[in-house]
Amino acid sequence: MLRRTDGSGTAATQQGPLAITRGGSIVSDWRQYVVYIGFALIFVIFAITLSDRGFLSANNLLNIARQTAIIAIMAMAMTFVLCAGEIDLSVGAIAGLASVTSGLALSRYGLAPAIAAGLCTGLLVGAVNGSLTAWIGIPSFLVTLGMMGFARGLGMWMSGTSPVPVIDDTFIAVFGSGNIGPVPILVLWVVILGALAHTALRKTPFGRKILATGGGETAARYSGIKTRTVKFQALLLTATAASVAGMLYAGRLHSGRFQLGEGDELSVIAAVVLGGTSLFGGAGTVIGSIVGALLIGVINNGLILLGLDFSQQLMARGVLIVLAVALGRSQRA
Amino acid sequence: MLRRTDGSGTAATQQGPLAITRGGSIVSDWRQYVVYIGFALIFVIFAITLSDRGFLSANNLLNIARQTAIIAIMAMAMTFVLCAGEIDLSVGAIAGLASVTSGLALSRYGLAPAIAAGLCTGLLVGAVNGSLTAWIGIPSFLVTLGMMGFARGLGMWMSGTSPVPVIDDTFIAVFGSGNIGPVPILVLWVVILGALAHTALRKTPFGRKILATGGGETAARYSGIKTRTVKFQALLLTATAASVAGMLYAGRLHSGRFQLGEGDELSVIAAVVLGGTSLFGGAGTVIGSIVGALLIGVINNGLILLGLDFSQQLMARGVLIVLAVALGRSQRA
Amino acid sequence: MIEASNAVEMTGIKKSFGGLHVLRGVDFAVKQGTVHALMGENGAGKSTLLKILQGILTPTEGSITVFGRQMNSFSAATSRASGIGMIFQELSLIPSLTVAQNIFLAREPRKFGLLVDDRTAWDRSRVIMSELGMDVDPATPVQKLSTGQMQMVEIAKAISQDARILILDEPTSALTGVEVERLFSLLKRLSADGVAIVYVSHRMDEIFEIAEEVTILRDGRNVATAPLRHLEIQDVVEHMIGKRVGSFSWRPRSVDRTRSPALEVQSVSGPNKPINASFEVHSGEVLGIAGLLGSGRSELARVMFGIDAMTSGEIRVKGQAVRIRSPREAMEAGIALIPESRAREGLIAAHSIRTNLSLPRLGDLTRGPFLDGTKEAASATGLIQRLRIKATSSSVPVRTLSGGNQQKVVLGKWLAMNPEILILDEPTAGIDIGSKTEIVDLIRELADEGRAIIIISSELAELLAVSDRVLIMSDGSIAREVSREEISVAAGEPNVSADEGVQIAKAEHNLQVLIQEVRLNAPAY
Amino acid sequence: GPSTAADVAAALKEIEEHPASGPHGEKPVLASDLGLTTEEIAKIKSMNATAAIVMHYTASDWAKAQMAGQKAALDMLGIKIIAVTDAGYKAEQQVSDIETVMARKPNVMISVPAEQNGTAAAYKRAAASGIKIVFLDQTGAGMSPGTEYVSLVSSDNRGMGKAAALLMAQALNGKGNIGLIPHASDLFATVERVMGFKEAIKAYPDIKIVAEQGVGGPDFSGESERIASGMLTAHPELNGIWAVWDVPTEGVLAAARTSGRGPKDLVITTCDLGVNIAIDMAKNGYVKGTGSQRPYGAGYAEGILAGYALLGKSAPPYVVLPALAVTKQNLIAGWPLSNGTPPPQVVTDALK
Ligand SMILES: Nc1ncnc2c1ncn2[C@@H]1O[C@H](COP(=O)(O)OP(=O)(O)OP(=O)(O)O)[C@@H](O)[C@H]1O
Ligand SMILES: Nc1ncnc2c1ncn2[C@@H]1O[C@H](COP(=O)(O)OP(=O)(O)OP(=O)(O)O)[C@@H](O)[C@H]1O
Ligand SMILES: [Mg+2]
Ligand SMILES: [Mg+2]
Repeated sequence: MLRRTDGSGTAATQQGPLAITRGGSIVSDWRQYVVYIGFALIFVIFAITLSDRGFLSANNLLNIARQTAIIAIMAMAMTFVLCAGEIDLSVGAIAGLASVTSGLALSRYGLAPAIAAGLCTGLLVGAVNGSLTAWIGIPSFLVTLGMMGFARGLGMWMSGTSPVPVIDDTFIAVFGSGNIGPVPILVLWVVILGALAHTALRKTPFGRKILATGGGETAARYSGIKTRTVKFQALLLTATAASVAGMLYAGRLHSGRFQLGEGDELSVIAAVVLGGTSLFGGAGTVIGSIVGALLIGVINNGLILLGLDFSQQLMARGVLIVLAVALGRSQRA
Repeated sequence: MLRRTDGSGTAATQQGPLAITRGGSIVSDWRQYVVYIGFALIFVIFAITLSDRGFLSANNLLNIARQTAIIAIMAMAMTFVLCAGEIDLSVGAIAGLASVTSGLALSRYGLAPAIAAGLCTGLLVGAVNGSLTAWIGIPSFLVTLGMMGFARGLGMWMSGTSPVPVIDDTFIAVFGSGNIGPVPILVLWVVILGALAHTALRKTPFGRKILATGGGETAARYSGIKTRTVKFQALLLTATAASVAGMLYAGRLHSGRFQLGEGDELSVIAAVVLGGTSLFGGAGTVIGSIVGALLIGVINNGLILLGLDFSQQLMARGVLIVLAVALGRSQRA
Repeated sequence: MIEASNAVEMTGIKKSFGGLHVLRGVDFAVKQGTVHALMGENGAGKSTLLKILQGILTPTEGSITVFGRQMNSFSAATSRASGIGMIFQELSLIPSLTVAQNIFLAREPRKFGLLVDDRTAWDRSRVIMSELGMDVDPATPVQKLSTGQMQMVEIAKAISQDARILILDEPTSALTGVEVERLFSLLKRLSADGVAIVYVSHRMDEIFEIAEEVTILRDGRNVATAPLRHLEIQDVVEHMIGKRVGSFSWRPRSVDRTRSPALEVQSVSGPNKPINASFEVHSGEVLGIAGLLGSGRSELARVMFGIDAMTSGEIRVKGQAVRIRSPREAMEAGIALIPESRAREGLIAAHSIRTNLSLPRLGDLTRGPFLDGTKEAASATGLIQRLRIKATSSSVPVRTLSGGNQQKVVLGKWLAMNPEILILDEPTAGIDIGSKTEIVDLIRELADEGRAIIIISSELAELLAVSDRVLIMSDGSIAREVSREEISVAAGEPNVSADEGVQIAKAEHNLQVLIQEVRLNAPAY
Repeated sequence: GPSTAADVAAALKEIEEHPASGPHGEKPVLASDLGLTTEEIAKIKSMNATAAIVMHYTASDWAKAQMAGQKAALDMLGIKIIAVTDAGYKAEQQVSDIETVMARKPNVMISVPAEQNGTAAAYKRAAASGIKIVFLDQTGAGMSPGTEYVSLVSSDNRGMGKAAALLMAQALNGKGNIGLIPHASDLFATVERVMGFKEAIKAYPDIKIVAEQGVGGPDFSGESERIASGMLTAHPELNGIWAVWDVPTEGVLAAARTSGRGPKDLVITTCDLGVNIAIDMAKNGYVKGTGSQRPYGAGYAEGILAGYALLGKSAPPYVVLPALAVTKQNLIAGWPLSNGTPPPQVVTDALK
């Protein structure tokens, strides 16, 4: 059964300017690169315009990295959830809750129990999110929206609305405030977790199952993939990552507080979508999400260095996010 | 923005052993009724437990209706956008901006210019959202996230962060604060706009095109539907509805302010999704969205009447949203 | 005889996707009132050419004239307006809308000029569908239909447009003889009324039955255009793929039925269908399942594969009762299903050929905890060659493949599993004649290796060519079991001189009669 | 300006004793001057009255201390709290909270308006239905004391800003470059603080405000951390930062710690007294002082004023709680004055 190898051309990319479904299906192609180009362009613009304001100073770049790290860690996990065709709106609230539980455990029982408390918070919440979504079949948008309120309320109730001071030096150093040489530990967290997440999505059967579940749930199930289990795992993953983020917040701000992470869900999803992951599942990259988070971080930093008003910052940020994508796209065409 | 090019109901949540074959279909079946059953159950529970606390008083019921009206109006329009497979995160910010523009125009030029200013705000913003999404092809999530910041910043900048007093009696009466007989005008707005929106989605070629675009973009295009135009129109619609919501806020609060509507995007989308519309497009009902908004309103109202702490309110609200869906589902099975 | 004027003239059409030149200068003309077949192997560019005509794709070069008028702009709407209607190979239905809403999509009947009139749409759908012999409530959402029924709706949608040029791109790949007959009588009536019809199919007998002329595409060019009555099947095939291949052949095989069966299905019922189905399949046997549209063949397969719940009955594999509640469990029991709907059940369209191929057996392609990229690529390349999938590389998304090549990916995905029990539901839908005969051979080879195979096919010739035994389903029940001998005996004359093709054709006719009979004798509920 | 420690102490005392007048020039009456007799208390108790607490926001130490004060006073008067709401700083939410609470027909409503204009109509409706309203920090716009509300209780926010400025100047020895992080909103209370700070800092010609960038929320600590980092990057010459309340200050602290500067190189002052800044202060950290409110006392005064209203006793229209300057030195003594509780152990531990 040999194929003749003459005839039809062989060296071809599948995608031309006229590809059938311009708006639709081509998207996953171009999206992959947009964020890198957009990031590079915005970075260069700021590097030029803000050269006299310390934008390029090592300290400022490390600041950007630090400020972005926690969002980036949640974004990595969110990549899995979005790739699986689900969403998790509760990440910010879980981070707040975990900062409270680990903070309380730290002051009462010490370091190891604090870490255990933080992680268990994430695992428990994630298991609830995952079960309700995967087994009961309630849309994850509603489940995690409900959980967002619940976790926030629980954190508020547990801490009695006060911040929980975090004063253990080891905890503070490991979670968020320490450095190894010149490198902030927060950056190491991103690098290590990022490498793990990237490998998991790209190179393991688990990652394949995530992508397949989001890319075509019916086809995935017909291929023997337990799509519910996959969704459960994805939501468990985000919640756990969010609880790590909560401990990082606690370490960085030296206090646990239920409001920490408020509004993060939107920044995290924005980072992931900027990074080229489809909100509809089936395609995405961890590295893209990290760069997406960095892009948002660079924009925030640059606008502050520019000395803009809050209102001008808001406007400029909106414009730049759209512009980064638009520029990134046009560069590729 | 749509990945789904064929008919596969991939993204839909599945449940029960029958789910696979019926893919997305079963989902839209149960979802259509869940919100009504969930609403009825929650209402009855509150009516019983809160009977001595004025829950059922005519005044309180009208309050719920009034409080829900503005969200409901945005939810109607959002139904179209979600049905078309897109999303609009900027509605809250547009409402805030429109409250400022119409408020400023009212104090300087009078009633008609104020209404014109408010509507034009929505139309302009919507046209920008729509063009960037439909013609440039940037995912609506990012476009409207950017717009959310931009509109908020613009409103802040235009008003210099201060509220804009609204003192025209006609404006106040028509937008939000008046009554006709015992019926608040706000409720009339919902009834009239709701009837229009329901008809538009169910009974007009436009609604059909919306559903087709979200239900299968490629197939819609094969059938001769200009799916980009449809998306443009959908985003124009939400922005315009949001600007009406902004004027209603201004009329109800007797002032325009850029923060008005902050966070509404989530409540609005939650109402629509509760109402049975799929986040992935192709199916949804306007009435469901209105009832979804009412459900959220009833929960908020009941929890306050119960006299709970805010932290307890937060927790209970999260639980009740999920419970309403879970109960609604089990009742149908 | 007066030469009919050309309804469509396409000249010098070129089309490339990126660097891939699919059409390299095609001339194609269709006369009014004729049925014109467009032939070519999988990936030859048929669908591409027709989508250009329908305004969905813009050609890189070339000109198109419709009824003598040059087409300058390309859009689905303009093509529709100039009288072109099309049945798409990948279907153009919106799953969440009802049958009637789909049929009249974007041209709904109006009420008061403003509102859509669903009532009228419903009535008119009902008429069109009963004309096609289809008994489905037009208010049913399309996502609830079986693949074959969807194809019928797609046909109804195109026909209801009263097009003067009607394009049918593989309209019948999931339809059985009866529906095809109905469609053909309709097409004949339309062409008699002067409608120009372009017909694409890989079922050769259909082409010879319906078409008057044929154009054959190969390597991006039209290599032949001729009236069909001058041609034999073998000539057409040779033009298409460059060599003569045999059509379906019928070689008797012997099956050892003394050992215990590989699969026993005992009084199995599903949520709706099947009803009380019992049968068994032995190792080395190929069991065919025939039946009319909606008779429950696919649902039987779904129950066996753990997708639909089994409401009663028992399934035994190698004598052991097995619980199958999910595809995973079915796979663990050694069962594989090649599903009917490639778009929905078989493939993840946006993912590459390679990832699609490895999806059911990720566990076999790992080294340690990681996927073994080399092993995966080698396996994909092997399958692409073995099934002759036409693609530039294994990393292109499957949605860029032609319909037939997509179907081959679905096949490859499951063949690589090497399951003990293989269920194939319409496995060759859309696959060209050359590959189809090879796939039939392949299935028989698998049986020879000792696998138990169940095949569901609406193309009876294929079903007969491959099966040792045939079950006939009707309304969810297994109404009859026939062996090949019975069918050929029923054919009347023992096969002495007739060649295999003729034999198959006869048997096909007999089977057709049996299916009809079973349907008529079915008890009324 | 005052430069020696003694001068500063005198100036702070002056601020404490002479709080600024109310938003409409009302004469400030000190909360400590309010009082009810035993008979009056008994009479109120016999009324079995109810109260609703309608807050702009409940989730802060400040709100918690204030609500504790309210509860203490209301309990003492036998007034039952039947509803508590939190508008999340949103005027539209607060309007519906007011409407909802009205269904329970409370006798008194104690409220912090999230915003003045938007909520006024709703408050007026509540007042018209006979509910006695006690405001904190600001009133509904255009409402008149005595008829539409009982009284406005407020901290001397301007004084707090002034105190923070004096403490800043003292720590900087009257010389340096500073950055301000105000609230990017026109909330009366926070605007007053900035005005007070600027007013007092003007007396020091060698102190220059080189940067000012508002924080908008909702993530006040994260955002102010970014702003402070940016200020420290763009203005390496910065010696001090003032932030508008304790939560943004926590972000400033995080930025200071990562900037590589020690507490000697950077002075932080703020307003309000939260646990975390108290700990930093106690440990000789960056925070050199704060111009605190007395939220517990404010809450208690509101409760008492609710009693005034039920009795029909005439209440002063503007009741003020003076600013409280807190530094490491008076931390232990100052904490209960502000929060109504003994200082938490983490703070006392940190002082050791
Ligand atoms: N959007 C696309 N992007 C890239 N290549 C494409 C695209 N659409 C089609 N092709 C390529 O064009 C060639 C012709 O495809 P086409 O669908 O026209 O074949 P066909 O003759 O209809 O085949 P079949 O009989 O299998 O349906 C194929 O090689 C296919 O891979
Ligand atoms: N995905 C589905 N969801 C709901 N009902 C379905 C689905 N697929 C099929 N059915 C129903 O089951 C009946 C039998 O369909 P099935 O696919 O088993 O028939 P079939 O004999 O294979 O016919 P076909 O040739 O149309 O595939 C159909 O009448 C249809 O209404
Ligand atoms: Mg084709
Ligand atoms: Mg079938």
